[in-house]
Amino acid sequence: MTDTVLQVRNVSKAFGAVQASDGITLDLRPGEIHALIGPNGAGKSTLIAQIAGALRPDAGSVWLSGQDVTALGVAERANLGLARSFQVSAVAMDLTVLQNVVLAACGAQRRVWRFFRAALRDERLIAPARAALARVGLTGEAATIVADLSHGQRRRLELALALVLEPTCFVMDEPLAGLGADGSAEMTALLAGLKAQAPILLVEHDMDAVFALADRISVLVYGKIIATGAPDAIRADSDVRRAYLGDGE
Amino acid sequence: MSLVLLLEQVLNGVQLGVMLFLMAAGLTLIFGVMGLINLAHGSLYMVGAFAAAAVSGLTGSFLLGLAAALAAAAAAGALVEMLVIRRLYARDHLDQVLATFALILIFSEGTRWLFGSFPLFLDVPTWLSGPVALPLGIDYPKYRLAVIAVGLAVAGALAWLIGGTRLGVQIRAGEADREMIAALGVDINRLYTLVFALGAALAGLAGALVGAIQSVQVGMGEPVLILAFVVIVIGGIGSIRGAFVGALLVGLTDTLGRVLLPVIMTHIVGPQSAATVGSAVASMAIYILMALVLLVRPSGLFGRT
Amino acid sequence: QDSALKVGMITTLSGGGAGLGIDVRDGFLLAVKQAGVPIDVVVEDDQRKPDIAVQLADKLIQSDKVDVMTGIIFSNLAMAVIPSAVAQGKIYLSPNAGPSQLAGPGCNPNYFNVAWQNDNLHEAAGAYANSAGHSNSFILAPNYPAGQDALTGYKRFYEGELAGELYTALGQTDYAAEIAQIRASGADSVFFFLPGGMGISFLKQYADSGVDMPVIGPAFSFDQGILQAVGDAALGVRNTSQWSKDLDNPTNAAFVESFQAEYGRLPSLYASQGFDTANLLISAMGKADVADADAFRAALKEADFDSTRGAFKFNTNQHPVQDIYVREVVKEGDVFTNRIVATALRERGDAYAADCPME
Amino acid sequence: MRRERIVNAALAVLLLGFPLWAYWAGEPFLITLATRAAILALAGVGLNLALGTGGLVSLGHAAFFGAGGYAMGVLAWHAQMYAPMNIAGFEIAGTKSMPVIWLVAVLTGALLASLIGALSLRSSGVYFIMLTLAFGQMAYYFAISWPAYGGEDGLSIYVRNGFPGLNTLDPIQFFLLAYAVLMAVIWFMARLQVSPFGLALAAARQSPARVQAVGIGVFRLRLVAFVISGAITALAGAMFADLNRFISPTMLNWHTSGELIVIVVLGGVARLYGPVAGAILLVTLEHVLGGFSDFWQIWLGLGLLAVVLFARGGLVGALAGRAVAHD
Amino acid sequence: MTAPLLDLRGVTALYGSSQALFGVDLTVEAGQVTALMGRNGMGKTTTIRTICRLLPNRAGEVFLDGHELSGLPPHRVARMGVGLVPEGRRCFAPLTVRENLTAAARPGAWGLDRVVGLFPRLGERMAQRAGTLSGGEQQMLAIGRALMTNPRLLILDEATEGLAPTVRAEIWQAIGTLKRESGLGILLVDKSLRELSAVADSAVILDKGRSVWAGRIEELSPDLAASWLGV
Ligand SMILES: Nc1ncnc2c1ncn2[C@@H]1O[C@H](COP(=O)(O)OP(=O)(O)OP(=O)(O)O)[C@@H](O)[C@H]1O
Ligand SMILES: Nc1ncnc2c1ncn2[C@@H]1O[C@H](COP(=O)(O)OP(=O)(O)OP(=O)(O)O)[C@@H](O)[C@H]1O
Ligand SMILES: [Mg+2]
Ligand SMILES: [Mg+2]
Repeated sequence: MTDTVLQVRNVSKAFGAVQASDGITLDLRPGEIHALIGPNGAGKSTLIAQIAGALRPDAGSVWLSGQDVTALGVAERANLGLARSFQVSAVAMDLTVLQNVVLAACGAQRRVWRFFRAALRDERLIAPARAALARVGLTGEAATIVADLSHGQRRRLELALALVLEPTCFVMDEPLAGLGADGSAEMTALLAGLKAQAPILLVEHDMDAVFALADRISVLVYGKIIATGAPDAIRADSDVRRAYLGDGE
Repeated sequence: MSLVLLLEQVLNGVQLGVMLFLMAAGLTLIFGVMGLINLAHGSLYMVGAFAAAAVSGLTGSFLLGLAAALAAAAAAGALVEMLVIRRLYARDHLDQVLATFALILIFSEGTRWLFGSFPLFLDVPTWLSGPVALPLGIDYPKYRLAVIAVGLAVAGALAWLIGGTRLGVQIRAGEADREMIAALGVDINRLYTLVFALGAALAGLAGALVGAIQSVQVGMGEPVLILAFVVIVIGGIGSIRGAFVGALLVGLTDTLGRVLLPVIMTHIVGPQSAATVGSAVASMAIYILMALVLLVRPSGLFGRT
Repeated sequence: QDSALKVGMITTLSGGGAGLGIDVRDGFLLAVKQAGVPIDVVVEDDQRKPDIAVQLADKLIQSDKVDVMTGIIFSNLAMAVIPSAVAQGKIYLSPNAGPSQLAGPGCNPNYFNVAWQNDNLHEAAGAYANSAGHSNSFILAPNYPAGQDALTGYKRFYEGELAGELYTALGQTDYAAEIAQIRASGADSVFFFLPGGMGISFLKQYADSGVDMPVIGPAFSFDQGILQAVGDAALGVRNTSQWSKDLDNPTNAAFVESFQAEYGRLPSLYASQGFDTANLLISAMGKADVADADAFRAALKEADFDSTRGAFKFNTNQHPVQDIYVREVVKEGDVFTNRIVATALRERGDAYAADCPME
Repeated sequence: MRRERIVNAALAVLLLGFPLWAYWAGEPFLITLATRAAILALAGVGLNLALGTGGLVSLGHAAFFGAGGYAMGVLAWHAQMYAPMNIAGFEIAGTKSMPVIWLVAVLTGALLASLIGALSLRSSGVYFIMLTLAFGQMAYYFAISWPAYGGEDGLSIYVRNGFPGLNTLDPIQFFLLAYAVLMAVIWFMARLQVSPFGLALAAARQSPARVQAVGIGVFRLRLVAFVISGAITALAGAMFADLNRFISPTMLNWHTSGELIVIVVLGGVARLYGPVAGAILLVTLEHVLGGFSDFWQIWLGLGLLAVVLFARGGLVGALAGRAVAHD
Repeated sequence: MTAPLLDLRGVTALYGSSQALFGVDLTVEAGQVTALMGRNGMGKTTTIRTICRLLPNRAGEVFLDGHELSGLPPHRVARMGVGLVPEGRRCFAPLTVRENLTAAARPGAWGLDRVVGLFPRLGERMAQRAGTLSGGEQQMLAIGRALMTNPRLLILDEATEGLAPTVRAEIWQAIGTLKRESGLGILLVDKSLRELSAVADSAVILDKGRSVWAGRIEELSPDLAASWLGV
């Protein structure tokens, strides 16, 4: 277990009577895409929120690159290399695409507490921002106000924001949600290339994408991991078929 | 201080609380349903009091005055909703704050223009005036007991309306998603006008009831507005139950603070300045209460997060 | 109209308290009209906000170049405007506010108070309490300087015991807790100073509570403008005032009649003060030119005019020396008004004059 | 944006030109009015950082405005009375020097804002509005019943405080001083808005979760903005007190907070020169309408309503068109 | 030939000043399912919003049973028999399941019992707040809520987004049942062509705010699908 990037140890979280996370243990290793699937309401988003630091677990701990980060907040974990994407796009709607990415660069380079120098004149911020936009194919939209983007473009921006952080791991909540067939295909290709840079913990309901991308899959049901393994093993697992995949697959 | 006096003061606190609830109920209803900060609530309260004073002055009947207060405030509310508020639902709180701040100016000076600058007369009707003897030798004004009764009735009626009727279900559905309830066939504009008029009528009722034992004058709504805000923020904005509990808490804190703090201060700063220091702290007591509640529960006692 | 004397009046004409300013203005303008002398009055509304009042004072002095200023109702506004106005050489005639700071060491040759020093009516109430045989008063006022002064003023002449002394919040509207304390205190009388709406609320609630010990207060809560709103609750209450509608002198009779004819309402205490202020000014105009400041001040100080309140003269600190009466609230037909029942203090100056360096 | 720059320049020139004309025409009172507008604009610029850029609708900025005012009042009063203050056993003399007073005002405002901000910023939306209102009212009631400095009556400072090299009693000199301070602060704000800090603050208004996720602590960000905002408003308060040579608890009343919001929204929320336009408009309206009728506030109210309903983006917005993010 | 249940002719629409629809033609027959297809941002949701009058159309006409809908407020359109299952479910979160269902109920064949018969899971959760339901349950609730208004035309916008495969299968099954048993006209937006093909009778494809293809679903060739839908 020495070379894990992200580790979740025995994490539990209850909302009233609902046990959303029930002693979850899970890890993410360098170079892999680890998919987390499970029925609606299984507790996937809740787990992501606990990994990112937006929710505090009732019990258990979260480790990032060998450091216990359970007590840290969202921003501090981001500074330690955790990049997260949201199930619903969370971007500054009235700013331009470039400003959004530059902002992420500010965060990544700890250049927030500067009050005088114009952010968009600072080459150290602009260069990585443009590079990230180029990778997701948004170079042409750099000056567009985010509110004017289409849904798919916003999902790409979401990804660019994570890229610019140069994280040690990605945690993504349904990055394909709401993308059309073509968009899904593009995004799948992007994600496949991304794992070389940093491993990805991926929550997704699109099984085509999951089986195409994942190196390992964990299945979460009612707050518990019921199976972890290679895609083929998961596809064959009868418990998983009953709880999630159904017989149509 | 004797125990009986203390008990009487607790009763006074409860009574003030119920009065505050009357003032706050309409405000929290409007906020809860429409997500609207209505700073002009105090103005509707004033409209109610003036209408009651004018009509009961003309007819000599307190009950007709109350009816006039309800009608005038509801009409003013409906008018304001249709002309102004309707355009503000989609705006942020800032625009709402400013527009309703402007409405305060218009209502206040408009009322002064109509009724002049001097306070109006509105008094407790004879059949409710004077004290009744309660157990333990407490003499308590009949009228205040009547206000408690009306307050409790309003609380019950609102709880029933919101929780137990189909109209209430639609109101709450509109609160959650205005566009969706319209797309399901509910005339949301009419519903909102109705709710706003109802909230305004409650403000008017409070203005008339409370006006009878206070002064009916321009600007009477403003201290009330702030108090009502404190009440609903403590209770959790939009919650009728929260408004009720918040009102009682504020009423008790204020009354007991006024009574006890000067006594307590005698031991701290000595008798000379105890009265002034105690009263100074007492005037801040409810704000301190509110700050404390919000520090522990950032969205009030019964608020949704 | 070049030779007209220019008066700048800053008073409260909108918002809460506007009624007082309107009465002062109307009383003042009535006197000017009756005298038919060349006086230009520039009236400005301070909205009861000190910063607006200061701004208006600057305007009157710098733009309108007025000779004399007057009009302010509230002490806190007076303190904002008067010290700097008189320092700039303007003559200020106060038709209402008389803060103690301006009566003692802070007195000024350019400052004349035509109404009263703030403590006067409270002192009279204390004196009256003695003569009425009260020996255990419960006293209350809002917790701000004027309120604290009021209780101090009452205690200056009052000789009995205090059953309780209470400060309420400024702007408070519910007095149930205070009334319960009064009832429990075993007092034989209540003195209160609660100006404006606070007094109306207190009196109505007091009357409704069934507590029936006698109440005394300064005229402010029982004056013409406010009485109709208090109604029966005020009937029989004794209050102290330097003026009353039924004061028996020809000036007052003429004033009451002409005011009613002009404006269609009974004059108030404030209207009488505005009227007297204007007449004081007019009397000085007949004796000296305003350009000659010393002579004009001397003419003012003579106070050679017929006051609605009878005998009137200035003390060394240029505050009134006058009689202060006790009035009782009565009903005349449908209208609540006051009737004089006694004189509380005769030729009363004020407690601060000794500290005033002027002679 | 080009258009907005032109509008801004026009406003700056108007605010400077009008009193210069008044000086030439011998109308000192109009200079005083312009000074009032400049100082209120300064307070608005402070509020605008929290309210516009940061999206923190504070109904309690009167507390900072008043704190600045009282910093001036207390220091000058002690100097005027030749009575040193006694703070925890230390004797501190008062002062009549504006730079020192300003420094104290800014520090007082910043301190108070960090206290109120630290407590209020834990909540959001209407709760934030109401918490700031509550803290503001606490300050107000405290000032009313605190007898040492005049309570409700306030304090008069008979002679305006001094500034090295200037005769501050001369209206035009005092105006120029206020104008210079305003322009300096606006310059600072212009830099701030496009700096990483300004960008992050604007983004935190629109999507706090995203700002957290890129490693920027939103609470700290907002707190710093709130403190800067409070400090600037306090500076304006000190100058306002000097303009009137008078302080009173009215400065702390929630109506003052409301008026500051009116200034910002009238002029244009989050626009650099919005508060300048708003202050000019408000002071003009007050002055012009006041002579119009006793009920002029009705017209003021109707005017405000018209701006909110029909001129979104305020005066600057109406003149300069849609706000496009900076640069 | 009788008029179709829903008929759009040359509909255009704007968001503020930016045009989103440039001319959409579309029909839905009673008792049939029409699939509305197109890539992201091509105007599917916008089309649906204009049908429901949540967005006014700039030009063109929308007929329901031969009645023009332009100019009506949304609640009138709903009362004429249009039931909407919106993108993102939009259940009334603070209300219970029962309250969600009764909020807009109108008399007709569909009542609580029949909805529960269709989605037994909702019956088990009648008193639970909608906000705490799982995504799939919320989707069922949104469909049930639309049915409670007893519509003649049911519109489902991305009714299976973010749902687990098992739940998805259940919903497809329910739509099939509805079509067969109730004679409703159904307009359907979904991204899975495979699953759509199994249930829809006809299809309309949108591209950049225009309807570029319409016909029987069987006639939609793989080539066409590839060029318009990118699959
Ligand atoms: N704040 C909350 N309060 C109460 N219950 C909650 C809260 N947040 C989540 N839950 C409950 O916890 C459970 C897990 O929710 P979560 O959002 O993690 O599911 P999920 O696996 O992400 O589902 P989906 O695939 O539908 O997004 C659900 O039953 C949900 O209702
Ligand atoms: N509220 C809005 N304001 C401005 N433009 C909008 C708005 N909503 C959608 N648009 C734009 O209108 C176009 C059509 O959007 P619409 O939501 O109808 O697409 P869709 O086909 O439903 O796509 P998706 O598959 O992503 O749901 C898009 O270009 C989108 O950017
Ligand atoms: Mg989820
Ligand atoms: Mg869509």
